[in-house]
Amino acid sequence: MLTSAHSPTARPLSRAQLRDLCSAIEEFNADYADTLDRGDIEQWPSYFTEDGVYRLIARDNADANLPLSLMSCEGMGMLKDRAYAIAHTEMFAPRYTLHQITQVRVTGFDEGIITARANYVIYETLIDEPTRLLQCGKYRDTFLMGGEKLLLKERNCIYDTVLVPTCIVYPP
Amino acid sequence: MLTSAHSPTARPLSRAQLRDLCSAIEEFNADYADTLDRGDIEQWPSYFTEDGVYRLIARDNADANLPLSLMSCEGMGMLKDRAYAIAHTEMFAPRYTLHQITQVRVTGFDEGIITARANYVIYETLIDEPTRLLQCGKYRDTFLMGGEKLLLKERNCIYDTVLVPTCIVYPP
Amino acid sequence: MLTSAHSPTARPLSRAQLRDLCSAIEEFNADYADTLDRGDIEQWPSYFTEDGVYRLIARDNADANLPLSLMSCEGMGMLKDRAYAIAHTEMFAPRYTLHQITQVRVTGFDEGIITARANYVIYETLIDEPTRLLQCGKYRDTFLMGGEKLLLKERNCIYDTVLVPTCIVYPP
Amino acid sequence: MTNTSRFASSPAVNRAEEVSDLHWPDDPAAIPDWIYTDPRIYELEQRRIFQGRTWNYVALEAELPKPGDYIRSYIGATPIIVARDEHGKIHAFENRCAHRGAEFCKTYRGNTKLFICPYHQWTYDLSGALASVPFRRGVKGVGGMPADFKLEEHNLRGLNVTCRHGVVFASFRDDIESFEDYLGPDMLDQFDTVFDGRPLKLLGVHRNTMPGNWKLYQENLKDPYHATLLHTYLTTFGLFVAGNKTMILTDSKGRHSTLCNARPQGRPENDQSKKEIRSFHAAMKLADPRVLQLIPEKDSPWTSNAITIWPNLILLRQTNILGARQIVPMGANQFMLIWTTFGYADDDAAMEQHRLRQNNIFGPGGFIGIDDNEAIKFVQDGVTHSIPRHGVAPLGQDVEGPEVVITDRAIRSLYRHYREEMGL
Amino acid sequence: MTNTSRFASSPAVNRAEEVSDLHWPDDPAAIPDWIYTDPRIYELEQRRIFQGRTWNYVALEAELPKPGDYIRSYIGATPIIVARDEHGKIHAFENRCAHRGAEFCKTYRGNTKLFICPYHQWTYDLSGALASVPFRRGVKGVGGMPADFKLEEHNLRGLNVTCRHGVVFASFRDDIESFEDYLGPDMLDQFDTVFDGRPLKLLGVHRNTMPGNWKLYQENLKDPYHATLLHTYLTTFGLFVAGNKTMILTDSKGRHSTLCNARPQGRPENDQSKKEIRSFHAAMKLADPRVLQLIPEKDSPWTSNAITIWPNLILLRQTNILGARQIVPMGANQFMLIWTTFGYADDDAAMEQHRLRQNNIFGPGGFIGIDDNEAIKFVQDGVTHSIPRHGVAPLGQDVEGPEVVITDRAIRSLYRHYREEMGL
Amino acid sequence: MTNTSRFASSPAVNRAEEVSDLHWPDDPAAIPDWIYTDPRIYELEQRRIFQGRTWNYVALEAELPKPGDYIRSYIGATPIIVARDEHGKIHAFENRCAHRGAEFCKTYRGNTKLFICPYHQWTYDLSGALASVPFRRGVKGVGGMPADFKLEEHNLRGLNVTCRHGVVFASFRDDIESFEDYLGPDMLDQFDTVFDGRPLKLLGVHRNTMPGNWKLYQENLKDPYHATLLHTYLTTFGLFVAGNKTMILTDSKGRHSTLCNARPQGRPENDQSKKEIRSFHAAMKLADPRVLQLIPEKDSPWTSNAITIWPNLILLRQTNILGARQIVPMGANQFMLIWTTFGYADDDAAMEQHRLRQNNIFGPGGFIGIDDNEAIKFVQDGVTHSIPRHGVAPLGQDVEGPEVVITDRAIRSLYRHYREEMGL
Ligand code: FES
Ligand code: FES
Ligand code: FES
Ligand SMILES: [Fe+3]
Ligand SMILES: [Fe+3]
Ligand SMILES: [Fe+3]
Repeated sequence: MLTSAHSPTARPLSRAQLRDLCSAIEEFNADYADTLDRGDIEQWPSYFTEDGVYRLIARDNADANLPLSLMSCEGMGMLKDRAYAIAHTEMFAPRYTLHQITQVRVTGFDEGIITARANYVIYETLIDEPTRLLQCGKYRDTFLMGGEKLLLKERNCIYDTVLVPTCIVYPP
Repeated sequence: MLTSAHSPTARPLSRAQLRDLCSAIEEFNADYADTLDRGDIEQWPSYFTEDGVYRLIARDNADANLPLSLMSCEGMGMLKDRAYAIAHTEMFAPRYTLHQITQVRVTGFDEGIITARANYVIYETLIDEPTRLLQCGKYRDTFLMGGEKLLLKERNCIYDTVLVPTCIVYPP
Repeated sequence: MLTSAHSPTARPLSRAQLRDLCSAIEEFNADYADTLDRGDIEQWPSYFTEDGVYRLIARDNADANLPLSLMSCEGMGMLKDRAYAIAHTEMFAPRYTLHQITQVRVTGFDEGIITARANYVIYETLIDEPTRLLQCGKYRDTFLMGGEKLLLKERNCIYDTVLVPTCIVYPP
Repeated sequence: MTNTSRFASSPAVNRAEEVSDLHWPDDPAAIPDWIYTDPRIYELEQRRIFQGRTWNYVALEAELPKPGDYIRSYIGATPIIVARDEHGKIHAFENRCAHRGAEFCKTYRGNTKLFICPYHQWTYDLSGALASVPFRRGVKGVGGMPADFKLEEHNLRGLNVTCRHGVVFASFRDDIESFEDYLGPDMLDQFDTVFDGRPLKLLGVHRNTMPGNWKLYQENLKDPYHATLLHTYLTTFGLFVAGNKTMILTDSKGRHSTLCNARPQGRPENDQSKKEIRSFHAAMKLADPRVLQLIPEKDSPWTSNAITIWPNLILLRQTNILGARQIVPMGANQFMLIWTTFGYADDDAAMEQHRLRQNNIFGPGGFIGIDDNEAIKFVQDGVTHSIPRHGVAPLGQDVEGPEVVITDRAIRSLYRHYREEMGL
Repeated sequence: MTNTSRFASSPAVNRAEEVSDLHWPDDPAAIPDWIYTDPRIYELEQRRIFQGRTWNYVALEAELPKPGDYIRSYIGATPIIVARDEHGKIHAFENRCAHRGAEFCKTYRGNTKLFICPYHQWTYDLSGALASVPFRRGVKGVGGMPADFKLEEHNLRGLNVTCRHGVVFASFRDDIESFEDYLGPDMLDQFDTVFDGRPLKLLGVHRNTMPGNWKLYQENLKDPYHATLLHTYLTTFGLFVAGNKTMILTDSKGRHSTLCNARPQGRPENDQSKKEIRSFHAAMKLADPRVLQLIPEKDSPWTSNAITIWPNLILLRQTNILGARQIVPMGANQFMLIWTTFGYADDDAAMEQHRLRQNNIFGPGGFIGIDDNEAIKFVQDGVTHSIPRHGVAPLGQDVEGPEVVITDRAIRSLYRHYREEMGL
Repeated sequence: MTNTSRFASSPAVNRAEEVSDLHWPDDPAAIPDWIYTDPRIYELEQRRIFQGRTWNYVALEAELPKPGDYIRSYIGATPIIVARDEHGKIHAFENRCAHRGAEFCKTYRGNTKLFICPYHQWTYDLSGALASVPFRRGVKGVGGMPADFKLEEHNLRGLNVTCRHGVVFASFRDDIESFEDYLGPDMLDQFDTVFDGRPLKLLGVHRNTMPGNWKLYQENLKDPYHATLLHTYLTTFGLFVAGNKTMILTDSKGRHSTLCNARPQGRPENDQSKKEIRSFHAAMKLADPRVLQLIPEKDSPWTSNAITIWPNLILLRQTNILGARQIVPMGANQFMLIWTTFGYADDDAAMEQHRLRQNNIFGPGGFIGIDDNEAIKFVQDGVTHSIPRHGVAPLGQDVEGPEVVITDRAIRSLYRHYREEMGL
C-alpha cells in the first residue's frame, strides 16, 4: 500500500552510494520545487521520463485502496497537457507557492531504478491574504538514473490534507 | 540549559566524518518520522537504547529550569508502556501526522556517543478538518553509534508551541 | 531578477565538491537559524563579512523591480546597529521563533565565491497564543569561503508572505 | 423518529427568524447579497431547507455494500451516519450521542456491529437504537439509571431514508412525498440516465472546502451561460458549447434542474458563437486526447447531463465521467464539497482506467473544477467586501423552451422556490 | 477597588442579557445545548460568574516566593497579574493599563519593582497603584496632566485576594464571604488534604487549548460515570473503579464537589463491575510499574481526590501526583487549561522524580488527559453541529448518599446553582 | 455614479444602527472601549465615514503613470480599482462585477485596455463602464439579455476622484467639498511640504496586518506623548524629542492633524526632559549613522511632518523618508496597513539609495514601526479582554497653542468630530 513502510532494496547500497543518491535526489527536488514555485509550470514535465507517471492521491483513498487520483498524468502527453492548461487555459487567482521538501530517503536501488520517498509541505499565498498551508504529504518516487541525470519514472504524492482548501492549481 | 547553544565536541571531527554522521542521523530521523507518521507507534521504542530516555518539554519550563515534562520515558519499559497505551488503550479521534525535520546538526562526538540537534514541525489532520500545525520545536539528541546502526540514548523535544492544541497523542 | 532561475556557474563543480559545499552551507544555515531562534541576535552579524549585505524583500516588490527592502543592512555597521536595536531598544512582546530551512542548493562557484539558495519558513509563538506561520520565502545567498569557514557576503530573503503579520522583529 | 420532545429548535434558529429588516428586491432578475452573507439566513436555511421537507443525498449504496458497513455523512451542517444493518436495510441517524451529545463516530467509513460512544459507552445498534448503557442498575444495587429509564426513548435521532438505483437519500421529515414525486417525471428520467439500476463501483472520494456560500454552487450548475464562457476545456473541445444541441429542464417547482448537452463528433467547427468566447482556444490541441475520448455506453442523445437535486446534490455525467457532488454548508461563507466518483460494477479494467483518467477534468484539481472553484471564491469575495446590493440573473425568459441555452431561467426558478420555503 | 466609575459594563454584556428566547427544559436531568454554544451566555457568565461573587484560583504562592515576583494569570477571560510586594503581601490586578488600556505585561513570570507600560511609560508599583506618569507637568511649563489629575484615581483595577495554605484566590467583588465559608467545611477538609500547609514546590506548568465549552470540564470532574468507563489507566489498574471505596461530596450550594476513591492494594480482582467496562484490559501489564506506584505520604483513606472549586479550579491528587488545573474560558466553544504541577518543598530527590514520572498520567499528553481532552472535543462537536436539543444527566438520585458512585448528582447540583447565578 | 438603485444599504448596516445601548462617557478626556471592539460600530463606520463625505487616499499617480495602468486599492474595507484611461484621466471604481458580484481583479497592479470578469466575461473599460456582455442577443436568435437591457445601467460603481500633486483621493459621495477645502489651509500647506508638485518615484510597497482597531493607528500619529517616550530611535537621536521645536496643528473640524518637529543639529544635549524618558539611551551610538543622516532638501523649518488625513491616510516625512500609509479596516479588531514609499523623480542615484537605506526606520520591520505595531496590539489585547470601561486622553488643554507638545488635544478633537459623524 502506498502509505506502508518502504520496499526492500534489491541490492544493498553502501553508505557512500546511499549518500550520493540521496544528495542527488535532494538536488533534483530542490530544482523541481523551484521550477513550480517560480510558476514555471511548463518546465514541470521535463522532470519526468517519456513514460513518466504523476499522481496526486488523497491519503484516505490510498488507505482504502480506492484508485481515484486528484491529478493523474500517464506519460509525457498528459503531463504536457496539464502544464499547458495551467499556463494558458485555467482560470485562477495569481498565487505564490513555496515547497518544503524534507526527509529524502532512498529506499531501493536496482538496475538504475531508484525508489525514494520524502515529505513535502506547500504554502500558498494569495493577494492580500495571509500565507496558508495548502497541503502536506509524502512523495513516493521512482527515479530513472541516466548517467548523472535523474528523471522521475513515477511520482505519487499522497496528501494528508484530505480536505483540500478550495483547489490545487499547481501539481505538488 | 536545554535551549542554549550546542555543547563543545570532545575531539574535533573531520568534515567528512561530520558529513557522514549527519547523513546517518538524517536517515535515522527520516525513518523515525515515517514510523510515527504511519501510526506504527509500537515500533517507536525500537529507535531507542534499552536505557533510552525520551522527554517532551515545554520551552517555557526548560527556560525556567522547571523539571516537568509533558511526556517522559525513562528506559525501554516506559517507552513500551506509552507505545502500548497509544496503540491499545487511549481514546482519541483518528488522525494523520506528518513530521518535517530540518537542520540536523552534529554538535559533539566522543567514544561512539554523538550529540546532535534538529528542528521539527508536526502537522496534524483530523477527519473533515483542515491540516493544522500541531507543534514545532527542537530535538536535543544523544545517539549511541553501534557499528552502522544508530540508537537514541536520549531525545529531548523542546517545543515552542507552549499552548498545546487539545493534546499530543503521538510523541513528536 | 531575484526570483528567477539560478545563475549559471562559472566553472562546473564535481558532484563531490557540490555535495561538500552544500553540506557546509547546511551547517552554516543550521547555526544561523539556531542563533536567531535562541534570540541571540547580537551574534547574528558574525555570520556576515565586513562588507556583508542583508536584505529582506517582499516578493511583489522584487517581481516589480521595485528597490525597497523591509530590512536592509549594508555592511557590518548597519548589521550591528540592527542587532543592537533589537537586543536593547526596540519594544516588542517576547516571542519564540523557529526556522525551517530546506532545499539548500549551490548554484554557482567562482574564486571562492559561492552562490546558493534555500527555502525558509519561520514560525512565531507569542505568550498564550498559538504558534503561527510568520513568513515563508527564499534565501538568495552569496557566500565567501575562507578556508573551512563560510561567511555571507550577501543574503537576500525574498518572502512570499507579502501581508506581514504585525511585524518582523528578528531578521529571517 | 423517537423522543421528539428532545428536538426543540435552537435559540440561534429562533433568533435567525428575525430577518424583518431584509427585503428581497422587486426586480425578478435580482438576487440580494444578503442570502450569501447573513448568518441569520444560514441558520434559517438549516431549519427550513435541510431540516425541512427535502430529500438530501447522503451516500451511494456502493459505499456500504455489506451488512455492518457504515459511512459518516451530512445533512446540511449536521453530521450523520449511514449504516447497513444485518438484514441489509440502510439506516441513517444523527452522529450525536443521546446521552451528553458527543459526536461519537470519527472515521470516514468502516464495518461494525455496534456503535459505542467513547465517553460513557452508551451503545447503539446499526439502526441507531440504544442497545445498552453501562451500569444501568448502578453498582451494588445503588446508583445507575432511574427505574423508569427506557432505552427506546434514547435512540439516536433517526432519519427518513429512501434509496433509488443505488443512491441513498434521507430527510429529517416523515411527512414528505416519495423521492420519485419529489423529483418529478422529467428529473427522474434524467436521474435514471445516470443511475440506470446497474450496480455501481466506488472509485474514490475527494473533499474540499469552498470559500463561498453553498447556493453559489447550485447556481453554478444551473448556469449554462458560464459553462459556455468560462471553461476552455468545455468550449475549445466542444464538450459544452452554446452552438451544441442543448436542453435545460427544471421540475415543476423550479428547484431541480438539468443541463444536457450533445457534443458533436470531433472538434466543434469554428462557428458563429465562438467569436464571443474568450476562453475558446482555436489553436489548442491535446497531446493525449484520451482524457476527452467518448466511449459510447448509453443510448442517451446527450453526452453530458448536469443534474442539480435540491438542496445538496449535483449529479454529473460528462463523457464517461460519473460523479455525485454533495454540498455541506459550513456557515454563510463556506461549504464543503464531497466528490464521489464511481463507475459501474461491470466496467472492464480498461473502462475503469478510462473513467479514472477522464476524471482529471473534475474535482478540486480538475481542469474545469479549478475554474469553478475560483469563480465562486471571486463572487463571495465580491459580495462580502463591496457595498451590499444585489446581483442580476436577467438572461432569457421564464416562458422559453428547454432548448434555449443563454438563459438564467433555472436560477430564477430556484429562487422563486427558495423564497417560498424561506418565507422571504 | 478604585475609580469604579471607569468600570461600567460593556454593551456586549448588556446585549447578552437579552436571552429571553432561551428556555431551560423542565426535566431536572436535562442540560440544554445552548449553555455550551450561545455567545450571549458566554458574555453573561463573564459578568455573573467570573466577575461575580466567586473566588477564582489565580496562582500558587510557590510561583512567586520572593518580593517582586509576579506571574500573569486570568480570572475568566480577563488577564491579570499576581504580584508579591516588598512586604511579602500578594496583590492581584488587571493586566490593563489605566491610561489607554494596553495589556502591558507579556511575560509568564518575572521579578520587578515596578510595572512600566511600554506605550507611554505609566508606571505602577507591585500593588497595582499608579506610581508616576512621565511629563505630568508637561515641558517648559506647558502641557502635561491637568492640575487636578490624581495618580490614585488611575491605579490598575485591583482585585480582592485571599490565600490559604499557599494557594491564591481572587475575586472582582469585595462583598463576598471568606474563602473558608465559600468552600464550606467538607470541601475545605478536602482542600486541606491536598494543601496541608506544608510549603509547596513548583515542578512545572503546561497549557493547552480545549475545543469545547469550559463547563464541560467542570462536568468531567464531577462525573464518576465516565471515570470508571473511559479511562483504561484508571479501570485496568484500579485507580478509579466503580467497585472501589468511593465518596462523592458536594458543598451545600452544590457548586463545588469532590470525587474520592480508595485504590485497593495491587490490581483489582476481576469483579462484577468489570464486565460492563469496555476499557478494562484484563491482560494489560506495565513493563515499568513505577508510573503507578503509590508511595504512602498522607493518612487520608483516599488515594485520589478530584476536587472541583467553582468556577475555575480543578485540584487533583492522584496517587502521588499533585496538580491544579485552572480553567480560562476563551469564548463559548473554547477554553485554555493551565496545569500547574507541584510537590512539597520537603520532598527528597527520589520523591520529586517519582512525582515527575507519575505525571505521565495527566496533562495534555497524559494517558488520562488525552482521553478527557478528546471526549470533550467530541461533545462540543456534537452540540455544535447537531440539531439543538438537550443532553441528559439522569444517573442516581439527588437524595442518595456520598458513597453512591454511578450518579450524576454533582452535575445536577452544579446546574441548579448555575441557573440561580445566571438567572436562567 | 450609476445605477444607484442597486446600492441599497445592507441589513448588516441597518442592524448596526441599533447602538442605543452604547453611551459615550461624559468626561471629555474619556474614550470608551466599545469603539474599538463592537462590530456594530465597525459596520456603522463603513457607511458613515468611509462611504460618507470623506476623501480617501487610494493611490499615487506614480503607481499608474501610463494609460491603461491600474492598481488594486481600498476605501474602507471595499476593494476598488484605480485606473488611468487612454486620455490619461484617472478613474476609480468598485472591484465588483455588476453581473453576479465577482471581485474580478486579483492582481496588485498591471496595464490593460479592458477589465474582463472571468466568470461570464462581462467586459469593462478603463472608466469602469460596461463595454460588452457576451451573447447579449443569445444564440440563434433565442435567449440572451432582455431587449431593454442597457449596458450603461450596469457599469461598475464609480467613485468621485480628485488628484493633488500626484496623490489620488476618492469618495463614494459626489456631494462633498473640494479636497482643498476638505483639508483646510493649514493642512493643505503641510500636505504641500511633502507633495510639492515635483513628480514622484515609487520605491516600493509594504503591507502588514495589525491586530487592532484602525482608529488606534490614527490616534498613534496624533499622539506626541508616545512619540517622545516609546521610540528610542526618536528620543536618543533627537528625531522627535519633547525638548525640540514642535508644532501640532489640527484642521478646523479637528479630524486632520500634523505633528511637526525640528531636529537639532547633531545629538540633543542631555536636557531636562531626558530624565523622564526611559527609552533614552544616552550611551547609544550608531556604527553606521547614514540611516539617520539628514540631507537637506526642503526649506521647511521642520525635519519631520507626521500628517494624518481623515480617515485613511498617514503621510510621513521624517528626515529624508517620504511615505504614505493607507489604512484598510478589516473588522473591529484588525486592519491592514499599506506603506507606499517614494522619492522624487529627479532624485539622483545617491539620494534614492539614501532614502532606501533610511527606510529601515519605518515599515513592519522598521526600528520605529515595530514599536508602534506592538504597542497597538497591546492596546487591542487590553480593551478586548479586560472588563469594558474607557481609556483617558487627558493631556494638555484644548485651548493651548500648537507649540505645546505634551498634549492629547488632537486625539480629543478627532473624537469630537467622530461622534458627530457617527451620531454617537
Ligand atoms: S456522551 Fe455518549 S455515552 Fe455519554
Ligand atoms: S497605554 Fe499604558 S501608558 Fe499609555
Ligand atoms: S459575475 Fe462577472 S461576468 Fe458574471
Ligand atoms: Fe462550471
Ligand atoms: Fe476523566
Ligand atoms: Fe509611534
